[in-house]
Amino acid sequence: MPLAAWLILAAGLFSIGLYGVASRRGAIGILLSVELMANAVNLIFIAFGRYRGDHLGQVFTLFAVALTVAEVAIGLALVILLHRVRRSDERVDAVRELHG
Amino acid sequence: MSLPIELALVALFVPAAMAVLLALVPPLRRTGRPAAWLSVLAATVSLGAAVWLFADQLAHPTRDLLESVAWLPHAGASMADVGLRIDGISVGMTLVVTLVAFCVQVFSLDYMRSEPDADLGRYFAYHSFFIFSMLMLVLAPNLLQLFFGWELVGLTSYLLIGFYFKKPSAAKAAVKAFWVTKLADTGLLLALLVLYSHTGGFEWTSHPGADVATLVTLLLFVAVVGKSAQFPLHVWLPDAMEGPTPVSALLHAATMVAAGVYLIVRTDPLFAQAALTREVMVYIGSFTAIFAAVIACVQTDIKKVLAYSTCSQLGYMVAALGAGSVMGGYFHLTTHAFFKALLFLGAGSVIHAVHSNEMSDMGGLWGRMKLTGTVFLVGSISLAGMPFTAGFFSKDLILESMLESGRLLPWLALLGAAFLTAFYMGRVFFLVFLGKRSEKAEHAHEGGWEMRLPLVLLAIPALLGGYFGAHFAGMWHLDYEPEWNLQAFAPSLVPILGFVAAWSMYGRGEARPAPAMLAPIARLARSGALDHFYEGVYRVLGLKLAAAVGFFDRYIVDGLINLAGYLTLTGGQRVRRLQSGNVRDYVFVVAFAIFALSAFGMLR
Amino acid sequence: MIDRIAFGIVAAALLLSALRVVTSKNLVHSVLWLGVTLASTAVAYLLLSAPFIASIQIMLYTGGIITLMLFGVMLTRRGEDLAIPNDTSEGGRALVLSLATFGLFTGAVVMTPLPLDAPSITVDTAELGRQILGPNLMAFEVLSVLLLAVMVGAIVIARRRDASVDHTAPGLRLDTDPSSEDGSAS
Amino acid sequence: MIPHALAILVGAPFVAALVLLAVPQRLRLVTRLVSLAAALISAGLSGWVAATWDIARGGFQLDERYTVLPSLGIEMHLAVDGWGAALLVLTGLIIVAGVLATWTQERRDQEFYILLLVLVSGVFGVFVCQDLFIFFLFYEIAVLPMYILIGIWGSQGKVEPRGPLKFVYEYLDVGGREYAAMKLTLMLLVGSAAILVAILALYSEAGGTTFDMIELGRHHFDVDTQKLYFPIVWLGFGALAGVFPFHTWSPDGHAAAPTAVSMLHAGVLMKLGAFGIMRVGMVLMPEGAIAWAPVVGGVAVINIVYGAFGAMSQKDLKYIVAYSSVSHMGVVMLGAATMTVDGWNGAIFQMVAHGVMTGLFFALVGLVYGKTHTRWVPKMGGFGRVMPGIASFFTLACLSSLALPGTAGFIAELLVFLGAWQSGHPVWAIAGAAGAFVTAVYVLRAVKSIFWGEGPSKEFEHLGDANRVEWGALVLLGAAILVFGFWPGPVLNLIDATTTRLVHDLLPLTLALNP
Amino acid sequence: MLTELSPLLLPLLVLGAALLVLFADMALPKNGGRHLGLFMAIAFAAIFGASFFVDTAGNVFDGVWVGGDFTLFFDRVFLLAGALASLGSLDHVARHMPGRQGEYYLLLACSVFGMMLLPGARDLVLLVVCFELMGMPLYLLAAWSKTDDKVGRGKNASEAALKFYLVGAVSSVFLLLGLALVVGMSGTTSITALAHMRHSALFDLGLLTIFGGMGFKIGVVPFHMWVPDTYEGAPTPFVAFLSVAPKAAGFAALCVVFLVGFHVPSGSFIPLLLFLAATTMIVGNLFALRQENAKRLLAYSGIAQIGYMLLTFATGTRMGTGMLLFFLAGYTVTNVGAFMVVEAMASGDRGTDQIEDFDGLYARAPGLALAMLLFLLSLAGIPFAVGFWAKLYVFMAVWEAGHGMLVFLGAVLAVVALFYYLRIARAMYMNEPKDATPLETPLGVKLAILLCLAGVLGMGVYPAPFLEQAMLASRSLFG
Repeated sequence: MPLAAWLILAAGLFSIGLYGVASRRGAIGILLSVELMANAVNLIFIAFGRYRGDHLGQVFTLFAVALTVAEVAIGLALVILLHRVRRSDERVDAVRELHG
Repeated sequence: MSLPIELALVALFVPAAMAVLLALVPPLRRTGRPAAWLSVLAATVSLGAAVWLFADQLAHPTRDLLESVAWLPHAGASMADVGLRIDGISVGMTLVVTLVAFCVQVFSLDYMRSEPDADLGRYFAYHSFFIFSMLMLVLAPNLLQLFFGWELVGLTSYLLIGFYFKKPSAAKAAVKAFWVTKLADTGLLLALLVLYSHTGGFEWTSHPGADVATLVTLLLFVAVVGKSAQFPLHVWLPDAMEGPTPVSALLHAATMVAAGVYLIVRTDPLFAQAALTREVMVYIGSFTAIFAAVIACVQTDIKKVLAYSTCSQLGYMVAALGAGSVMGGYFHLTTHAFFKALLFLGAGSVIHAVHSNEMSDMGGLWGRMKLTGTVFLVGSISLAGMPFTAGFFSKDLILESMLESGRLLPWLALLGAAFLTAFYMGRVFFLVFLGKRSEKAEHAHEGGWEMRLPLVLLAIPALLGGYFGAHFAGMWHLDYEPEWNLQAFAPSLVPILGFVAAWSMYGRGEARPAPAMLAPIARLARSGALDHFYEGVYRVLGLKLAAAVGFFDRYIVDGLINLAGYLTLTGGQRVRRLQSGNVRDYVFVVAFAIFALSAFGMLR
Repeated sequence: MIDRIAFGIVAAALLLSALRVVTSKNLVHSVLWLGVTLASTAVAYLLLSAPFIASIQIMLYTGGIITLMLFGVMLTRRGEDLAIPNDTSEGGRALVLSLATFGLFTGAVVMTPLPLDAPSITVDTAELGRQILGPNLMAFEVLSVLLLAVMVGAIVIARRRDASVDHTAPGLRLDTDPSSEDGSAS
Repeated sequence: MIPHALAILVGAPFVAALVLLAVPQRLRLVTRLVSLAAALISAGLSGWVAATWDIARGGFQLDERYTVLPSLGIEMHLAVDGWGAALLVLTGLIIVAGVLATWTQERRDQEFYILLLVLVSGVFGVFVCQDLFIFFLFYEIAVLPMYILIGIWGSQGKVEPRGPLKFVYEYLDVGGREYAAMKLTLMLLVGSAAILVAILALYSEAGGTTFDMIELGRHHFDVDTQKLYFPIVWLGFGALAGVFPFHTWSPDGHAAAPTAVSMLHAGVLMKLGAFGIMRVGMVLMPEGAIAWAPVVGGVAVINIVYGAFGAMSQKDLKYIVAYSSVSHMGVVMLGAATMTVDGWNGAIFQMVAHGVMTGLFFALVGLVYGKTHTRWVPKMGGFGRVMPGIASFFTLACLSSLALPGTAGFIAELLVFLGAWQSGHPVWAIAGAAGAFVTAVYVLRAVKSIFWGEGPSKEFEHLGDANRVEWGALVLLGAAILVFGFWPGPVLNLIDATTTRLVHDLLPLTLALNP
Repeated sequence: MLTELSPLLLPLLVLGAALLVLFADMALPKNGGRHLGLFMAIAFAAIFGASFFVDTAGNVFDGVWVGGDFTLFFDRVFLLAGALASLGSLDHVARHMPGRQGEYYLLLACSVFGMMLLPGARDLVLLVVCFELMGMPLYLLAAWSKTDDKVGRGKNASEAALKFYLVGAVSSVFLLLGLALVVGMSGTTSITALAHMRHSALFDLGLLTIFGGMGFKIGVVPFHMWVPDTYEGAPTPFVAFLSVAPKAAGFAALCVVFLVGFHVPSGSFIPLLLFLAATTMIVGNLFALRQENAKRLLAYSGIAQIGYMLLTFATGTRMGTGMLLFFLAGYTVTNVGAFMVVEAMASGDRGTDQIEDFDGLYARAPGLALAMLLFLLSLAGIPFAVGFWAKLYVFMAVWEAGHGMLVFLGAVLAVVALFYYLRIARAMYMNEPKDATPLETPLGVKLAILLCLAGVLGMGVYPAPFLEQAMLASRSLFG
């Protein structure tokens, strides 16, 4: 089973996530897609680690996971704040008072 | 520093000091008559010095002094000095200038009496300044300083013509005079440049070679044509009569306009190397002489007649110099200075009496103004060149030298001019002093002594000046001895004929139309075709072109610069739309940019 | 042979569930599909002989993320039903972007010489622990600070009750206390 | 021997500006006196420098060095050569006259004087600073306050949109005060951007060890470098010197600027540009200069004639004077382009002459505007009756501007034209002389239509002449015109001492490049 | 143990202060928040002062983190920014978020802590964690505003934070991706070791992606689009901090990764960097021309400034890096100052930060107007303000690196920039005030402005020592 296969799989995952990021209108939807991308990245880490037979991949993944969780937490906090301030749905492309 | 130098300095700087004083101390200037008297005093001192200097020069005819100090630094040395050249020529001219100036100032004391004090002060300040600038020119040791004085007299002429600056016509005349002469002076400036870049100096004694000399002298002559009112640049002189009459007498008859001639006399060494220039001078001069004389015959304004006569007489001098007779030119310059100044002052006293320039307003004044009449007659016959008057000697010499130089056509022209001169002077005299009085002339009377004294003073040299020609010649190192043979008197018949003709037409003092043969020329002259031409040039080459340039600069050159700013600003406004405010766009841009970046980075 | 089959299954599961995450019209469904993706990723980790990470993935990550997400969904939901719209737009450019990225990525993978077979040696969990507490100890500590800060901050931001201030507070000098204040600090 | 004379000379106005920051707004007289004092100190020191500058010794004198950035070879190196000395005198005259002429300035006067003084110390700095870098700094200081000075105290104008680029003129408020200020600032700064590039180039070409102009002067730059960077320096400084076609800031700027600012700007600042071209461009890059001389001279001639006609086309008094400045700066550039002793003497002397002359012009225009509140010539006429003093000084300025002998302008133009003819470009001289004639035409036209003829009309009958303080300014400048005109020696000797040496140094090059 | 941690002293002190604030916030009575802010400011200042007396050279955790002049220089910049920000925030925070003052300063301190570790990090794991530690609190602080605000500060803040966050999240995923590829290909996380890695397609892909991920933080075009919106929306004192410290940190990270790690600027994509730098300068200046909001204008001007810095970074030389550091220091004092003036303008509840609100400031608050003028001139790069030297040094470095045209571009754009800086100057000095009521400036803000002013003029009049420090720092980076 060549490493390339895993990488391409991760690439697919990443791209799907990217599609989501670019196409979702809701903040949470975008967050979900970001999660997909992060997941893909972790997969790459692990795959590389496996094929190199070293620990780096897994170590990095652990940190990556933690960072991603923290990021999601912030994201949700902001979504809630936004929802409370604007009393509207969380579609982000509606939030465009600042521009130009 | 020797005596002559000191005398010259006195003659030069006492009036200058007075001018500065009057300029810098407005209260003094505004007192009017006291200021005037101060100025006259300065003129007197200057005259005294000039006389002494002249006498001294007569005592040592061969003396040629040069005293100068460094003026314009160049590479550690001096490229041009300023100083005094004391020789026969300059001394003679100094005397003429100071004498006439003195007379005119004295005359003005009465003539300008009615002026407001402030203006009177201004007037005399100008006069003092004029003496200074004219002597700067006369005593100049090199062309640069001569140019210096040359321009300064131009300035005084401008200021004095524009003395009644509230009168639009006067203002116009002043500006016109300055423009025309300034245009011509460009020639002199260029002459300086050429001379300097070929000889490294401004000396007229240098020998730059025939071609350069021709170029230089031609350029110089352009300036002369302007200053000495030769055809075709004579147009400013008649207008210049807008100035007070004494001014016309001093600047525009006796001295300033003669500066051109003096320049040629002075720079004769250069002209001697340029045959071509002299040829040009002969024809320009003689043509001006006859042309102006013709116009003079049909003028009705007494000052205009005299103005055109001045043009014509200057033509004589230029022609003479062209023919190589420096003596003729210079001699005539001197005599002309006297009788023309006399005539103008006489005319002034008449005008003062009748408050009009129009000869139709005069007439029959003989009874009322005997003295004026007499001196005016003296001036007229001298100008006409009646035998034994000053004018006779000089004019005779000119005609003679022209004949000797074998140029028949110019000679005839000059002869014709001589006839016409006598004719129009006769005309003026008869119209003004004989015939029946106009109502304006009823109350005419002589002016005060200030006006009478100068007339007498000037009448003497105007009558007898000619007899000293030989002395002058000796002093000027020029060869001249009048021969008293019949052939010499032949030309003197011409003016007599002229007077007879004038008598036959105007003897009874009533104004008749000009003789038919002159009519077409007269009409042409009166129509002022040349003036119209110059005005056209000024309109098109001056105003129109300027307007075009102005538009081009404002809306094209500057327009392009503004366009740059415009594009930037509007661009800045337009691009703001790209910042949509939609965060999804931002995210997309970021992601896509990273893709593009990577793709670009990896492909190369 | 077996691992190929396993890879195929896992890959299929991953991609399909991921697709559903980004395409599902119901937000809750998307969240649940994400759960599926994460879970199958854990399987993938097992295939890549990283059991520890796999367990982390299942317990912490999948659990944590899904719970957080559902919280978020609930907190911001409109109406009572669970059918929360999760619509999409600009699909076109999104598709272009993702395909381009995929193409680039795959291109890079293909261009790069990569090992065909995994080495037999694998990293055991103890080694992992040593690594984390060894050279990466500092990073680990920093991470803890980060988590602390984010926790505090997120709570403060998300906290419902907010300070209301009377706008006449002159408090322009350091010694005065600021105006009335409620909502005690975390 | 005054210690730190140059430092004091440069610093005095700046210090005075700082002092003014502390003076309370309402003490108007104190403000003015402080400014005047600073101006007098600097002017006096300038006079002292010019008087004590040893012509026989020549070169750079009164060396003063203050370290700034040794690591980059930047040090404040002050010294004067003949050129500097002459221009110091000019600046001293102008600033004193400027302070006097704005004595009655009411609105926000303190800020006005502060900026004015800062500007002036910048100008002084440029003339005495021998470190290319600090030179540039001073240059900037001299240019920048202009924006606020014009923007706040300037006078408003309007240019009605016409021509092919109408829409641009509708979009921008062309002729407006802020437009003028912004345009001036931006154009000049684009210029200084070019200058900065050139300075950096010279610096690194010379080994990146020193900015000292004297050092750099010793270093011989490679000819291609010179040919590459001379035009940059020329145009960079040229923007300030009003070189065609980058002169268009000048009419608007000068028209909008308040009196003292126009005086300083047209009188001195434009000289900085020409001075920079000669000092940085021609002295440091002689071969480049010689190679480009025909272009520089040609453009200069365009400036002269074009500017003169431009002036003739104007009906706004300030625009007339402003365009005449463009024309006269052309004379300066022409002199510079001749690369001859006379030409350079003439160029520097023209800087002085034109500085005094245009300073007087703007002072007078300011007075007339202050009384009539119009700059529109057709509305004027016959003012000679109500303001004879102003009339006569205006005439004097006009005479100097048409280069009448006896005024400073004549000496300058004569020398420049002599140089032009010697340098083998008689056409330049002829065109220049023609330009002088056109000048005569439009200045006398102006005198005639402003001060002569009938009038003044009802609204202007009550107007009076200049007041006592203003007389001070007028007499100062007028006297300078006449003194320099009748007796140029003292000033010209200073200039000549430096010029001669410089030209002597570049003589071999001239021969080598065009035998 | 402690002795070998001595290089970490300064960051640890900051961390200590942060934790102290955390606990104090719990312990103190409700209204103690303001004192916490004051404490934080003093703490930052004190640590800043301490940085001149401690020796932080040496490395810890066997080379994972390296102290030295480079780290020290940046630490000082961060501490300065932190101190100024805390000082300027005192009033704003107390006014608009009384209930959450402690946390505000805590997060600020944590962010600063992360920044201070960045320049020393020589291990990718540590680097990325520090990077995120710097970044994440900022998302939260951007949203830090009470939600019921008359002029909609709350609305704007939340919007600002959201945009900031979403763009940030995506870029940080890209950053991780890049790291994954790089680490995977190279098999090491040691940055110094990376220097000698063989480049391959995936490796380069990773490297470029990392640049993209970091470019977001410093706001390089086209990763800049969040900047104006966030700056306009977020609380001004925080924006003052946001506009300088993370930028500096971002550059620190770039220097570490790309100068110590892959020798990129000597490698293939200098043209890329130059292109980005030029684009950034142009875009920043062009967009700034017609802005009406002062904060927005400053945001775009900041982007333009980043362009200059990137230009310098692209030289990759020791000199260039030194100049970059100097630029960063100068930019910090200047920009913080400018934003603080805006804060002083907008303090009070009108929240007026449009350009026309500056009308006649010279009359309402002469000192403020003068200060703003100087900051603007410094930003424009006018002599005797630090900005001039900054630009000059940049130009010198870029010239030395042989990009003359870019120097000219930069110089001309600097003039264009002057146009919009002068717009504010014109409003302040040439327009008359709408309401002539004198403006009272909060003491903290006043203090911050004064400090910035001192910095701007001090560095502007006598830049030599600062330049020396910067050069020293860059030397220590290149070793």
